[in-house]
Amino acid sequence: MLTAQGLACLRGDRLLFKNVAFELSAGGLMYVLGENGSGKSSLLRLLCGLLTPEEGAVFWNGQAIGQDAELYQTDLTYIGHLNGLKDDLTALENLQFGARLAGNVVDNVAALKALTAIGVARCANLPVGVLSQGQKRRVALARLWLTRSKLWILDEPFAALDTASVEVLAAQLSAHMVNGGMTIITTHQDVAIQAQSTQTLRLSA
Amino acid sequence: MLTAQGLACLRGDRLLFKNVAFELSAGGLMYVLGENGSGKSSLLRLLCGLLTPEEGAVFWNGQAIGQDAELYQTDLTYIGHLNGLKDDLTALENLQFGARLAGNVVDNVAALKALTAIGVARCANLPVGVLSQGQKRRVALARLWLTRSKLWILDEPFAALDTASVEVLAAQLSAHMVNGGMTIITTHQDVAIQAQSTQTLRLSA
Amino acid sequence: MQWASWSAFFNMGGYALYVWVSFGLTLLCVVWEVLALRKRSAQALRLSRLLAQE
Amino acid sequence: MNEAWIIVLKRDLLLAFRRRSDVATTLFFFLIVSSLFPLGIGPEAAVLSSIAPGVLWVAALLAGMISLTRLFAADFADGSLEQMLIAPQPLALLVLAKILAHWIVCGLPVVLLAPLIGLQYALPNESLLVLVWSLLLGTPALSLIGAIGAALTLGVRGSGLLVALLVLPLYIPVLIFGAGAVAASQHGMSAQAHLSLLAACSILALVLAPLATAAALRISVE
Amino acid sequence: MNEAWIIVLKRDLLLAFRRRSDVATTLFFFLIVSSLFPLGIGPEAAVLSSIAPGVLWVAALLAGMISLTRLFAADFADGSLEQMLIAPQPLALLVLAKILAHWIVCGLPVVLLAPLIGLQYALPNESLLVLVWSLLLGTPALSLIGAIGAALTLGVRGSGLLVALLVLPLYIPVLIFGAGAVAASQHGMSAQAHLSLLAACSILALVLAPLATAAALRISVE
Amino acid sequence: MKINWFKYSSPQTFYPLAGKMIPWFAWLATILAIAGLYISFVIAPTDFQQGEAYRIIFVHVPAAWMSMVIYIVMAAWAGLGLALNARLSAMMAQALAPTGAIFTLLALVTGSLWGKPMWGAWWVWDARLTSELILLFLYLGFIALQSSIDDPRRADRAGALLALVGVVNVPIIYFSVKWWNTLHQGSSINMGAAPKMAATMLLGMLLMALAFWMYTVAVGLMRVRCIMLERERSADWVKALSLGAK
Ligand code: HEM
Ligand SMILES: Nc1ncnc2c1ncn2[C@@H]1O[C@H](COP(=O)(O)OP(=O)(O)OP(=O)(O)O)[C@@H](O)[C@H]1O
Ligand SMILES: Nc1ncnc2c1ncn2[C@@H]1O[C@H](COP(=O)(O)OP(=O)(O)OP(=O)(O)O)[C@@H](O)[C@H]1O
Ligand SMILES: [Mg+2]
Ligand SMILES: [Mg+2]
Repeated sequence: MLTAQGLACLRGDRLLFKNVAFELSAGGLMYVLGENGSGKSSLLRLLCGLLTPEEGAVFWNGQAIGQDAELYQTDLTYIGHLNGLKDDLTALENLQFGARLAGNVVDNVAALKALTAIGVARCANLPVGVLSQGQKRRVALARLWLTRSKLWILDEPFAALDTASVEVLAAQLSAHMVNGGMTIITTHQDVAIQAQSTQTLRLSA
Repeated sequence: MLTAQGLACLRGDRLLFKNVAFELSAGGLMYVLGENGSGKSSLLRLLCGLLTPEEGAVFWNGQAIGQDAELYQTDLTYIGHLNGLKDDLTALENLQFGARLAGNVVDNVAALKALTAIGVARCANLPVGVLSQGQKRRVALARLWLTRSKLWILDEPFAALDTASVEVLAAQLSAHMVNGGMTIITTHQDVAIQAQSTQTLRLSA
Repeated sequence: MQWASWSAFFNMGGYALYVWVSFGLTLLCVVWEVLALRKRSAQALRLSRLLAQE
Repeated sequence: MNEAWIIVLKRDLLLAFRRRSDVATTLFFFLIVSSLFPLGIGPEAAVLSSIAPGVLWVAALLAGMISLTRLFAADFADGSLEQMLIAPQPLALLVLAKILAHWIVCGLPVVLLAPLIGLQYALPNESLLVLVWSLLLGTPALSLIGAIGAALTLGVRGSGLLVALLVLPLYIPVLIFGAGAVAASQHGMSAQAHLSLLAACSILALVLAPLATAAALRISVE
Repeated sequence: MNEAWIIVLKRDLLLAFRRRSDVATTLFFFLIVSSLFPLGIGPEAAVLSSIAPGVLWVAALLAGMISLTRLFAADFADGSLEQMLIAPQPLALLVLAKILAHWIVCGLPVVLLAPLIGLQYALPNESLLVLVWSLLLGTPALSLIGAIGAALTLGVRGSGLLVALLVLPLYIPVLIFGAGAVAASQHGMSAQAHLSLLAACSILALVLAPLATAAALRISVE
Repeated sequence: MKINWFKYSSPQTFYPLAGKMIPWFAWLATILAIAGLYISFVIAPTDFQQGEAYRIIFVHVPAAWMSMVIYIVMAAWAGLGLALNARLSAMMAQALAPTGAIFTLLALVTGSLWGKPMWGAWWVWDARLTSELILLFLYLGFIALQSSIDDPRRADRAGALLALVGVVNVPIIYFSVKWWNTLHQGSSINMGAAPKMAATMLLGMLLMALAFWMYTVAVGLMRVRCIMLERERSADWVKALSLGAK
């Protein structure tokens, strides 16, 4: 269970938000909505431990996330605005290294299956640098088919995807929640995702 | 008037498309649609003269675009996947440099007005590096309020924008077409844009 | 004829090491280049055969 | 003044000013390289001053090159380069502006700092003057030639070292004439001939390099 | 073996070997830089061999440093760095793996090639041996210290200037001991003391640098 | 629409043609080399100054000559490719570079092997030696640049541009290096001091140089065939060819 208490975030001399609090339990989905620049990405990075909150704290199963960072990070998959892919490695290699770094054991077959699931199997052996914007994004998202972590934090996963891929991804997210996973997501698009419980956090600039 | 004849594009050893031909006249809007990786961005770069077509040619007012490149480029505004912004310069500086490079005379007031129009006036004096994804995109798009060129070529301008900004941008595009401008656009989202004539080019992977 | 005997020939007036290494190295480069190219060509053909059979 | 090349020049200078650390790194590098030899070789003035022209010139050359590897890389990555390519202005002119900015930021400080280091090497006064002149005439050629290499290796992995591999051999004439000028003045000869040759190199580079660089950029962005 | 640091090491090595020319490029760069000095200074063997320690060490430093300044820049720009930061493994270990990969690709080849270039500079045999030892002991320190600088100068913060000025001087002791070791052996003295100091530098750097680098990375990414 | 015949059909038609030419050049090279070696080891007399070591000249000089000739030819092909957008020319340039680099390396190594007994040093910073070393760097730069660009079209054009820039610079480099060496105290031994070459020696060197030249043509054609196969991997004619080759 992920709990946030009285979070405040200061960027430069701007207070992006304060007193943000929520609780997300197994099977729960949380949308973080708001205009551009309202602090959605900052909140997500804060929940990952990439940023330190100005005030407040984040707890994972009752324990502050900074306390046993490795434990929390095993349970966490974060995909931000940036894809985290190396232009010179192939899609397959990128996916494998990415997943292994996050602690998942992944062989060639599993990785290829993930790429197939999101429809970029044809690009498996191309260096990522030559792929199109949307294909790159899909290679990054393929990690969601390999990870076994409970909490997924996704920053605008649908941006740059074509409509077919949006549906595939939405289905995978729904499946994750059915299996008791949790997802925190930001998006500017309307996409239907099933979850055991859904909540919305709206940030205003 | 922009005319394309028998365009073919080869990337690596893949033929992305061939025999692409169209005509776009004043007040016309053209959507380029297709899945991720079908070659939309490549087509747009080809129309800008950034890529050389494997076969075929592009004509601006009856003249091949390579023939008098400067003439064509005066009439052209292209905004691609990349924003073309410098992280270390402020939004205002970036906008001014960008517009002036494209041959528009721009003072502080005009630039600030453009930033206001697309709703990032508050960030005018922040270095672009600290802005959010959507804000960066908006700073790049603000050039559309400053340019006087006839032909706009935009690669997924709506990606990462919040709904309010999408509407503002759509309105600006509509106004451009009303004034006899032309726009070529790729997008994965459904956005209503008015134009004197609308056509769709669909690329299949 | 310059050489009194084969051993005189191989001895190269005491400069055997330098002379023979020079010529030997040249020969080695030539042979290596030709063999490497043969291998490269065969490999390219094998690969496109795989592609063709796909 | 709204000519595109002035815009580019201004922008690059402003950027350099914002990122002062890059400039400092170049200068610092020049200082380290040229101070190392006195430390390693010992304080004999005769030996030091005999190697001074070569060491100072090589140090200047390397310092310029280190920063050069990134001349177009950032523009390429963030998309500004595309915009320059489709600007309604001759690309070669814009390229020249970028090179000029690079020289002002990385070349000029080295030229100004060099006499100070020359003193450390016990160079006589007239040689110091020749040193400054030679650097002033020669470093533009270095920036110009280097730009070709930077443009060719754009977007290529390991491009830093590759630029060096491509560009350093082409630098050799400039190095020889430059160091030669200083050495000649040390031996009481006239440095005139060397300096003229340096200037000739720079002028030739000025004519050819922007065109070659522009062509290379078009190739790299494809 | 699925430890995260091995993954990082493997990935970086793969990235380097993807273009086999990368390693070769380091070598040629080293070769070219060390050929520049004779061109600037002149062909007399006696002078050349007296500057050889300095030249070879500076060339090694450069070969490492050019690529080092960008050690984390690419990871930062493409988001891999974020992923390393939230990997369930100590960051310092991952950082160490990255540094190790860098050293294997850029440091080791230089160590192995150095004696050949020493020959061109007419270094005596025992000095060649000392040269190899000094590079072997010293270059890891260069990579480690450089990593701190590379991490600190990431991102947009303007603090880079100060940092560059703080980190670069740390190179100086390594260079002095390294070049000193070779020079000592040239003059028939024992290089033992210098080599021990070099090793000490490397060990100190090994202990402190990964931690400092990890901390710097966390700050840069915030 | 105009179809560039040269651009599209050339590799396909050139591949078998090159295949037919290779044996001819290979045989020519072998015969010339045998004749050249016969002259260099059997007919040519011992040099009274340098003893037998001078026989290195029969590989050293031809290799040095070829290293320079190949660079010029390579640049010419590259320039042609850039000007006409002809892929075959660019491939020829790419095919020649490694052979040129090998000859340069051979000239350097055999020169060193000659220098050790003659001068007592493996290396001196003489003008000619130095400019040959720089030539090696130029070759390596060309090869490294081409091999680090994935897209063949871009690699061709980037390489061509570099080769052309190099051609402008080679004479400048050559003369500057020469001047550099004469200005500083010259090296104590002058290579030109070799005795007036007898006609037989000249003949031997010429024969060997011709043999190297024919060899270069043969190897260049072999390599260009490999490059065609690799680049046109998915083209129909290559597929048909590879199936036919069993
Ligand atoms: C690493 C060492 C050496 C290198 C790189 C080298 C390079 C060259 C080159 C590039 C040429 C052709 C120059 C031209 O035709 O203009 C050449 C020719 C020649 N070299 Fe060397 N050389 C080396 C060592 C030596 C040594 C040690 C000797 C003899 C003591 C020697 C004797 C000659 C002679 C006799 C020629 C023919 C001269 C002529 O055709 O005018 N070289 N060498
Ligand atoms: N060297 C190469 N080898 C093979 N394929 C390549 C190469 N370079 C580019 N491609 C392919 O070209 C296509 C580029 O497509 P482009 O970027 O134009 O797509 P797009 O339609 O804009 O897609 P998106 O919607 O994702 O932006 C990709 O499918 C990519 O895989
Ligand atoms: N140093 C700073 N000074 C002032 N404001 C800053 C600074 N750093 C960041 N900001 C502001 O913080 C906000 C960052 O927002 P964030 O990236 O979290 O937005 P977001 O909600 O994800 O937006 P988007 O939908 O565009 O991705 C921006 O408004 C930015 O202007
Ligand atoms: Mg965001
Ligand atoms: Mg696209």
